[in-house]
Amino acid sequence: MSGSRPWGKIILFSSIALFVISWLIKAGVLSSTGGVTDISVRDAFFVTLAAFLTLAILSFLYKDNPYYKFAEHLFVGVSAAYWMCVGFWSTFVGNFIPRVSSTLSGFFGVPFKEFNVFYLIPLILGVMLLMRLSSKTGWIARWPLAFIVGTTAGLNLIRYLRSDFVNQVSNTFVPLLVEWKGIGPFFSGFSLSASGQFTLSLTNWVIFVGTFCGLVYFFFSKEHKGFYGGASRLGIWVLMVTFGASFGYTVMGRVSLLVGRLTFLFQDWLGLIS
Amino acid sequence: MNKVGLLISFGLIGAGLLWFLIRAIRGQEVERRIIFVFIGLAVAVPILFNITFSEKASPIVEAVYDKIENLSSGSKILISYDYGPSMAPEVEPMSNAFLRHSLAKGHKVYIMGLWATGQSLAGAAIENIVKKEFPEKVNGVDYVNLGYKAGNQGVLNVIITDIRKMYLTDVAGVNLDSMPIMKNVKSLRDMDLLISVGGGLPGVKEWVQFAGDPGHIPMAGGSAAVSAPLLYPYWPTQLVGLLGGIKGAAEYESELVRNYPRFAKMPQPGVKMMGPQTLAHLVIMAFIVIGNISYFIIRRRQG
Amino acid sequence: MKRQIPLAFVFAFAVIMIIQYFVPSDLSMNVNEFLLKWIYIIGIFALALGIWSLIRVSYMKIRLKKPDWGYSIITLAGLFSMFIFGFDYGRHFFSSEGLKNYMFLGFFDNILIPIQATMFALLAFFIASAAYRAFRARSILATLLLLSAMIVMLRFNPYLGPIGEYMEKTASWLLNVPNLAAKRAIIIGVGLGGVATALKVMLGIERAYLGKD
Amino acid sequence: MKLKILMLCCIMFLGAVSAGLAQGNIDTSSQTTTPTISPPASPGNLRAKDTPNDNGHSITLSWDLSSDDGSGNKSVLGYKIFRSTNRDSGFVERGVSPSGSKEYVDLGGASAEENDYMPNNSDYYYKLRAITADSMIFAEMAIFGPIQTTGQWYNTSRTLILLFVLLFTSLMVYFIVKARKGANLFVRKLAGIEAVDVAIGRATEMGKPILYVLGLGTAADIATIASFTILGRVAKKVAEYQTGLIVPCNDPIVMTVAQETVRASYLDAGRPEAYKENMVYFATSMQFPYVAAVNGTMLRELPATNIYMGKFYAESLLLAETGALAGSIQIAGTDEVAQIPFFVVACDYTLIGEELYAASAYLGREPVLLGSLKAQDYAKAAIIVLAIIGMIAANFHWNNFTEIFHITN
Repeated sequence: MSGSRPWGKIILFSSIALFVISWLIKAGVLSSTGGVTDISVRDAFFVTLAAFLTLAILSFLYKDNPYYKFAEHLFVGVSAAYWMCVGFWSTFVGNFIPRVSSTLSGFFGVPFKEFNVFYLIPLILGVMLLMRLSSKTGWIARWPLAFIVGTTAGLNLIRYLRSDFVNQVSNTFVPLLVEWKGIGPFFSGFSLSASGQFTLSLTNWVIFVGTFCGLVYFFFSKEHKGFYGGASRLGIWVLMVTFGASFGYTVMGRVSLLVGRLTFLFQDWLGLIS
Repeated sequence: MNKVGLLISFGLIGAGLLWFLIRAIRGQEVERRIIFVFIGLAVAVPILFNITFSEKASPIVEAVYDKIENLSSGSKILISYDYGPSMAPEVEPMSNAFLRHSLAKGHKVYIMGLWATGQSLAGAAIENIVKKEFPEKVNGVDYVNLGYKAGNQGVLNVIITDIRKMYLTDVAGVNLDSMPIMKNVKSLRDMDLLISVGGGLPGVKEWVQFAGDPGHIPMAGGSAAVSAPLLYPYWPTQLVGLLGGIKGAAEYESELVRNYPRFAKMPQPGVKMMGPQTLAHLVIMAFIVIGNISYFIIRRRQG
Repeated sequence: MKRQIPLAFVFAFAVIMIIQYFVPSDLSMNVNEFLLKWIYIIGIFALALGIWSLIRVSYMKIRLKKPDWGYSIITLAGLFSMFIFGFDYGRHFFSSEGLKNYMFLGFFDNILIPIQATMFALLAFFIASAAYRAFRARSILATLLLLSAMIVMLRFNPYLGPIGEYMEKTASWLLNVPNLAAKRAIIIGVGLGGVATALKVMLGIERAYLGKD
Repeated sequence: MKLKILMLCCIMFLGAVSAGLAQGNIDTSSQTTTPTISPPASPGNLRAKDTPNDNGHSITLSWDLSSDDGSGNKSVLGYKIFRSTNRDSGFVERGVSPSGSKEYVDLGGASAEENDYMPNNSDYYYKLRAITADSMIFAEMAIFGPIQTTGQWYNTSRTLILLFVLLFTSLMVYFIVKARKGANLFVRKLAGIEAVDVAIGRATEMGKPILYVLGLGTAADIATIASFTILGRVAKKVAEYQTGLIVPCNDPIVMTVAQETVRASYLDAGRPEAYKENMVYFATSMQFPYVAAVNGTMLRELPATNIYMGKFYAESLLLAETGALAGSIQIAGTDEVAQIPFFVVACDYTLIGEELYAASAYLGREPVLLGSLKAQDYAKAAIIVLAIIGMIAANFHWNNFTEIFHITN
């Protein structure tokens, strides 16, 4: 908003004017289609607000500008408070209060369950965390941190081992010669169709070799030379092919999101399409 | 209108791309804002002017269409609604298209679901499509909604030998034996075609494994784009054909509109969604090509 | 004292959680449930710390009149108005309780949701500019990336005829076969690295997160 | 004449007979529209046992199929399971098992607050009913009981996991001890990590800050913990070079930990006075508002280098493209498989999956950390061997082997 002050002001005033006009027209349209005027005015305000914020974010594509900054800062403030409120009501009031105090439960209007001394521990740990605000007592905050990190490290250790390790390893247990009943039957049933024995076997081979080379690529303590070098190079090739394919595949989903946003602008706000 | 819009937007976008291609050959890079404008246009113009592409059905989609088309009128087709609301935008166009096609061709349609959420979606389809567009069709004679039964593929295990072991009534509680449509229908084996529309578990794969394959019943499917690649290997031996994602739906809708004048005005959500998708993909690919051209030209100049 | 006790905590609770996995009894189930609930409750206090940090950074910006300080007022305004709506407990401003407050929901539906959806939709533009910038045949790796992306994207070209069908098959093969292999290799690696890191944390070898002194 | 009378008699007789038959026909057809199902044979040999490997509150029932289930007159639709705490009365329906099934797990609630609370160590009685299409026609099996539920102290179905935990831990401890003794361990180069030092130098020359993004993970995510270690190294270098550092956080606990980490690094570098609390700040804990804030920061502060390490979701490309727009050098690392392609495309260097974990060890060059890398490599080699054995087993249908790795519970 520095260099071209007059232009900036003109744009600002015209966008405020446009906002008001849009609000009024929208309110008129909504109430004419049979709504209570009060609610129409409110709904029209919110639709217009949503539309202008959408445009403000899209303006980021041109360059960083005051409208984007406005939307961004508003977004940050509102979202931080949103999480705090949700966390307070659902976790603190919903889970914690009914276990520690009947008076507070009454105050917040949640049914008191029964006093449970174990629920005082997170309270203490939480207060310890708040000690961080003072530089003298800050080190106490490490206790709750250590509790969280320790608990979840144990949890994650098992989770990684089970779902990423054992399950994936057992998934590699596929026959390299599908439905093997000897050489004769294998070749007599030879076909190149997608569900044929030969194609399925070939697929399993490709998956095995791909996984093998990929794992070799992740060897850290071996120099990638000779056999390791070849295998790890093949491994990174497979990775790259995969990344390209995933990238290309995701385009569809992202375009759908934009379609949804533009449909909101054209349909819900401007009413250009039905 | 559609043709003119298509021509103008194609002309504009094409001319723009050509201009940047020429610039690329001169060794100039494209600024990213230009790319943004093109993507914006490629998505916005088809939405605003309702530009659609006539999708040419790929063989795997065409196979499903031909199967329903070539069955003699009065054949029995079962459509299973194996999806919920979150997946509906992608696969509902498919089940709707199957439903319309089967009824228009005069087949008897049996509707069921392996997903609890499928039952209400199927109910909505009957209200909005069957009752409005096919008022002459009679419930219990031309179509029946069997509804949802819990048990996933276990349900298939049972109804492949006897439907009445799972379903004694339809979804409204009417005894199946009182319905003309259920006469001479004992099990899934009496169906002429099974269609599962879904994308999760259970879905098309379970239908193939537990019904189509063991019962030697022709089986077709519609699936969300995410899981479609996993189903391709079943075609053409275990699946008659498959609709994958919104693109498959669009191809089927196009085929239907082309051959049935009565559907000229039917909503085509699949085709509609494909307009922005096709243009955006073309624009991105064009820019990749342009980028590579300018890259090689700059490199040759430098080196 | 300042480091030993936290490290002992980490080890003890990690071991408890691991043992808990192998013990199916009621006691073990309760331990699991309690510990995880505690983390959520501590999370609320942490969120308060976060909000405090946000307020302080914004306030410092305003007080020191740093560039763009005016926008920090908007952050604080959004924050406090959402707080007032969200903590309104049926006795102050509006008739319904906190999370069902009309303005709270209105802000959520008409500020958070549209901005969120639009930020997400920006990806449609960025995916295009990233493709233009990065998909160049600079090296073998870049070429592989480029080719496989192009093959998959060609699905959406209605004018390819028979080539399109071939491309479609290649694309689905790419997404099925090499994709599965590469993902499996990455996931096994991540699984091992994760287990190793968790062990290092447990044993106190990796402790950057505890700070010093 | 006689013949005529005979014929008349014959016709009358036939008419009577056919009328009679017709009468009979009507009767039988009315019977087929409302078929009466004959009661099925009762299922046999009801057994019950405490469900293994759980905390109790559950009984597993098994039985032999009714002879009318799938064979005989095929009238059985399924089996209803009833439970009571009393042998003679108070049986409550617990569930239905479809025809052809021989087992049912009766799962009760574990605490008194749940509806179907099933306390441990008390007596239960069961009975089983084979049901048909007609709810009035069924066959019941004798009552079984009493049986008690108990919680176990070890889940035998998880032994394989326990084995792996012990094996991997000892492997790691072994290599760490070996590394401590001074064995020289080779570690291959990681381009992304080599780039970090160069990037910090470049930032110093340009007089611009470094942006470090820890991602959306919580302090509990392993990727975030690895990222803390890398942040520690980066912060130390930054402190030595006297470059600026910006660390916007998404999670308040991550923020707290990151503040500790960065402060410690400044202390290590001998410049505690240069540490400012505001270097590490909380943006907001929602995904896209956070991205909006970080994107804004990138375009306003124009950092020389952006480092993204940790857990990332859809925002990966939003961040990386904006960073590219700002002209920053970008180094990324994540274990989130779906996001790696976007970082690979949009960043200058990307640590793929496990490389992120290796980076923290590599940066430190401490023998203990390198020892763990060695252990990981051995584990990977073991996996390859296991996979080969598994595939051979699958080929020749050695199901005993493949079943070991099939953990269901």
